Amino acid sequence: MSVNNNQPITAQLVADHGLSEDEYARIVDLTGREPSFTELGIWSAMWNEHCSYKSSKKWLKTLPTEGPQVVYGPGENAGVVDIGDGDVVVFKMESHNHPSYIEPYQGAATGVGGILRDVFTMGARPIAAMNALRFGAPDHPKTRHLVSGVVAGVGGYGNSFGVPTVGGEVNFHERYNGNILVNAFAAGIAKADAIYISKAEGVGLPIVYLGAKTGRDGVGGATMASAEFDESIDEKRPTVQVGDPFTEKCLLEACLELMDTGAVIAIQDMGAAGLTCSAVEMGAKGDLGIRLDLDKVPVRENDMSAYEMMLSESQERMLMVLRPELEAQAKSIFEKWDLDFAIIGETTSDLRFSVHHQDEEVANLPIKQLGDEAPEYDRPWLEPGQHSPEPPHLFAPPSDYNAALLWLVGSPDLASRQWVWEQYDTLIQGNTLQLPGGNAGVVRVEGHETKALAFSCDVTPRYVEADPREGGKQAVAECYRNLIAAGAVPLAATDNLNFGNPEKPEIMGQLVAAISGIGEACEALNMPIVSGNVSLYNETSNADGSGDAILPTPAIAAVGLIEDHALMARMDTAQENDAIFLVGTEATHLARSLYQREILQSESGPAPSVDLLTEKYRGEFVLSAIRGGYASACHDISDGGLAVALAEMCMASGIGAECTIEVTYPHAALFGEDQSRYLITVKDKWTNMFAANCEGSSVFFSKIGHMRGDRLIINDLIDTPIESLKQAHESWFPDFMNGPTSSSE
Amino acid sequence: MAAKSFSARVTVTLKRGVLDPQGKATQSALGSLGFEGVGSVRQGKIFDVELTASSKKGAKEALESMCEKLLANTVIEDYDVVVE
Amino acid sequence: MAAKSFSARVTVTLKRGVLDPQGKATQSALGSLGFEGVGSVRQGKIFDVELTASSKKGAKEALESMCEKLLANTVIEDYDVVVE
Amino acid sequence: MKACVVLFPGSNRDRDMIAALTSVAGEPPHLAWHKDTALPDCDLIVLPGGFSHGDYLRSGAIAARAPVMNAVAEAAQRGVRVLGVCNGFQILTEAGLLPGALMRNAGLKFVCCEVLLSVANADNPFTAKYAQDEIIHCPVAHHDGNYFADTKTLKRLEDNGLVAFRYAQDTNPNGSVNDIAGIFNDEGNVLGMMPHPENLIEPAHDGTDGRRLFEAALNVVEMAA
Ligand SMILES: Nc1ncnc2c1ncn2[C@@H]1O[C@H](COP(=O)(O)OP(=O)(O)O)[C@@H](O)[C@H]1O
Ligand SMILES: [Mg+2]
Repeated sequence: MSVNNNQPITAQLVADHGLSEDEYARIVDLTGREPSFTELGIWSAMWNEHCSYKSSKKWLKTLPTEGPQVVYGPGENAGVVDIGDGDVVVFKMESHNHPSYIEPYQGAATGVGGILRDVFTMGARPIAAMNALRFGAPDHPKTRHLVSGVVAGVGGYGNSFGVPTVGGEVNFHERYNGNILVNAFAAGIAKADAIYISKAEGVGLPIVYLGAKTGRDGVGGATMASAEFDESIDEKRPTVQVGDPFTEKCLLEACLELMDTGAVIAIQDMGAAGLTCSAVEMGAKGDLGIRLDLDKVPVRENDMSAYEMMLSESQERMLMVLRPELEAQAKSIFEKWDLDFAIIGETTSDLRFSVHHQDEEVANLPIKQLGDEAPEYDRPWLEPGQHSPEPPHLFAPPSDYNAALLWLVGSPDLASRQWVWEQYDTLIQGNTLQLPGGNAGVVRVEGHETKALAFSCDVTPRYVEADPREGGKQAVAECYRNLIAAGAVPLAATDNLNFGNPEKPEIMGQLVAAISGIGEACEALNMPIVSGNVSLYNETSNADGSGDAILPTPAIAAVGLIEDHALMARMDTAQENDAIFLVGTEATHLARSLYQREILQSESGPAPSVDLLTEKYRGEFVLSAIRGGYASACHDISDGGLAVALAEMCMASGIGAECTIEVTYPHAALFGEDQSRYLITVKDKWTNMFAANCEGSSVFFSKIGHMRGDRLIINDLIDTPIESLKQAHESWFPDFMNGPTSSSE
Repeated sequence: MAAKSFSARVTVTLKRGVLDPQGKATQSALGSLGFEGVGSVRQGKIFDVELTASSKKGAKEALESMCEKLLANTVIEDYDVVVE
Repeated sequence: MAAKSFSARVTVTLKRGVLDPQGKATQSALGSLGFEGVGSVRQGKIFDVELTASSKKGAKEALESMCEKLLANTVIEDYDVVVE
Repeated sequence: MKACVVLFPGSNRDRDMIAALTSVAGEPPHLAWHKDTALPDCDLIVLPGGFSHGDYLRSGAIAARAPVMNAVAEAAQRGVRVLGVCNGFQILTEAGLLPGALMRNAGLKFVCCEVLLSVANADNPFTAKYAQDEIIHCPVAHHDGNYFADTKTLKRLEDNGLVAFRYAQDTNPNGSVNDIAGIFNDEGNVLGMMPHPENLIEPAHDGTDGRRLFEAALNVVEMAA
């Protein structure tokens, strides 16, 4: 054995496990004695920020999580939402930030693997994936290496597993220089009556280990995910895990086959803190004890200690409670797929978590306390400060509007992401109706004539930085808008809250305010949060001990339902001579816009605010217009404002536009990022009827022009060939990635 | 100093303990093909590099630096350089 | 005959004349990293195999047969077996 | 005519293929498992796309040595039509049922995009429903689609009309020699191709150009709706 279980527990050892003195005192109290070394590992894994949500739990509880459509909200491996006809959609988003910074390919790959497992553990076949990525400044020496590795890793895993990647986000900002974010989303479809959860039921039933063998991968990984980065990063390297998408694909097929036999009572994937977390969770949720015999665990390395086996984060593994009479049948399925199947323990009635290894009981702990009594902190927090309004006249207009627009559409945050998503299989399964690059990814519901699901993920970190509450609202609202613009009814959302060190009151304040904004928006827009993930301590520590936090980044992903995909909307289908309508009013808000950042080189002022009633009202109007068949194309207005949205629509449709808009402050009207606005193109013959509809429902609108020609023309301000816009839009990413290889480390 | 030509082989292998799905798949395929007695297979990479350098030592140093910067992923891989 | 354990390294390289996109890309990446004098890079694979066999010769023969049957694609690759 | 789809662990466009064949033939295909030693009676054997055995050794290498491949080879010998798409093409070359090899894409990256294909030989049971030199569009999605063959083999392919499809109008996504996207064996009853006609079957796929390949291969007379 590499580490003796009788090793004395020193203060240093406790600290190395990321436990505070108070926490340790509580552990001794709950254990009833000093913990053994293995027990210390188990406590630390369960009480880790990553598993216990000890800093965020209090606030997460305030999020709206219920609704008639919600079958299972937070607390399960993934959220489950009813889509009618006996079908449910199962989805979640999760971060793999730190591992991806250390080893971009494998970090991103195993992130995708983990989220796919969360979805199929519940009995759903994954049908769509997205990835939200934030990197440092493009000119930072590490950025290109990280982009290249992360994108290859996301693709490497998802493509081989066989799930279409239908959307995502990529942002660049210097505040991610030392801490990139890799948030992966997956969704699957299942029958409502065939959902599996982790709550064990029944005493004396076999606990079965499924999937790949256990190695020393990522021992201490969950601890790492919650620690700030510092110079000792090199020593943490061996904790990187390698993904095996092939094994995961076999595991998917084997699990779905297994579930069909009725052999599964409860099932849980082994994610962070592997065997420990999954076993404790199954027992604690079911009010049962668990006894494990580690000598039965399939291992791929010699001399593994109990500690290592309990904390290993080897990928592609599951734990389940089996109906014993179906053991032979269950086993034969796993043999068919060449996967391990081993009975490694049983459920008990004594509410103890008892772990045996080489004739020794290496742990015996109260399972409920392990699972449920993790400390919960009400960390001090500071209400974020408010910026005073910055009216448009405070912002310099561009010297050349055409140049400004060209610059914007070719800037790092707005340039086409085709370089990224061409590395992802977007078509596999044959159900993809809208690829990345549109408003939302759209996938047909297999076996259903007309139904489809739309997916989007969004957050604008620069807004959240300026105003965490408005920024949180805006993330939900933009997601809502993207789904609406595809013709989908938003159903529910998942969140991935990426923040800095919560022990700092100002960071905790960002988290608290963002959650409150998210909650408010989800409530108003009827998009309950059904699953999520929190990633804290995203900071790089400096020599003097201070830390630089990332931009606060609460990513939101949501799913919408399209009842009839013949009536969905796209942004690339506008036709020559279609009239263009703006739903919403003239823009005036330039603070925190991309115009401010890219053209004026500054980031200041308040974020644009979202009026949730207006958001909902306009959203419902746009949806009804799409469903009424009026919209030949539709696009929401977001980063870069009206001019960029028009340019995107023209580029996608391959047609120019001639527009006349009302302008009080031209640069604000063109580039302002006021919220809750859409562009809709309408066949010329229906414009009067459409305008009458707008008036009838008293939504603010204006007819701003027509799709025609091969140039984008707006008043006397913009007159640019679509070809030039396309050139700028499409060349930035490949040029950036093909540029001179910088020394990566 | 005049530059000379050298042939070198760089061998990159996975660090001990790192999962090797390639090796695993290959091992089990060998088993299915009826090869017996194969205890383990670990897969690695080689780079055969032709380069000019002022000396053998210089060539080796350059190659080591290439490994650190590009050829090996030192988070999960070890490397070895042999200059002929 | 008692079976003994052997460690072997199988090296698989692309045949001369077969284009090596990975090697070429690596070479150009080395160039952009500022490494000078790299004339060519060819990429190959190794398999470190632990196996039991009755003799060193038997081990080598078994490995050669593994190469023919699986480890190398002899349409485009050559192989070499070294038993320790 | 009846089709049979051969499944390997790691196949992942099998469901797409089954759906396509079902849609064209009006009935689902037979299924065979990589460990099977015999195939059900059928007129078209299809090896679908994916990452069989993770493609860990070389794409298609391990699958090509699966027990079922003896049965596939034997059927091909008898003149049964065999279609390998993407990973299926890689498996057929690794198994020696088609010449050459599929190497890493010249760009070294996985690529999923739409390409244009020209039908290089329409005088074949698989391509009979296309016009000679017709240009169709078709998606690709692969990491190892860079077709390579030695000069002699290449000459034989070209001289005997064994190139089935070529990437057209500068859409070669992987660096394949002579823009080769798909090839026949000498007898013309085995076709391997990198692009995915099974993802181009119904209007929702944004085109139905892939349908005709299956209609021809299955001797479906009527163009199904
Ligand atoms: N990492 C990625 N993977 C897949 N698709 C992406 C990725 N990043 C961006 N996209 C796609 O590119 C398009 C533009 O992204 P973004 O500007 O964030 O969209 P929006 O402003 O509509 O939210 C979207 O369709 C999005 O799904
Ligand atoms: Mg967005």
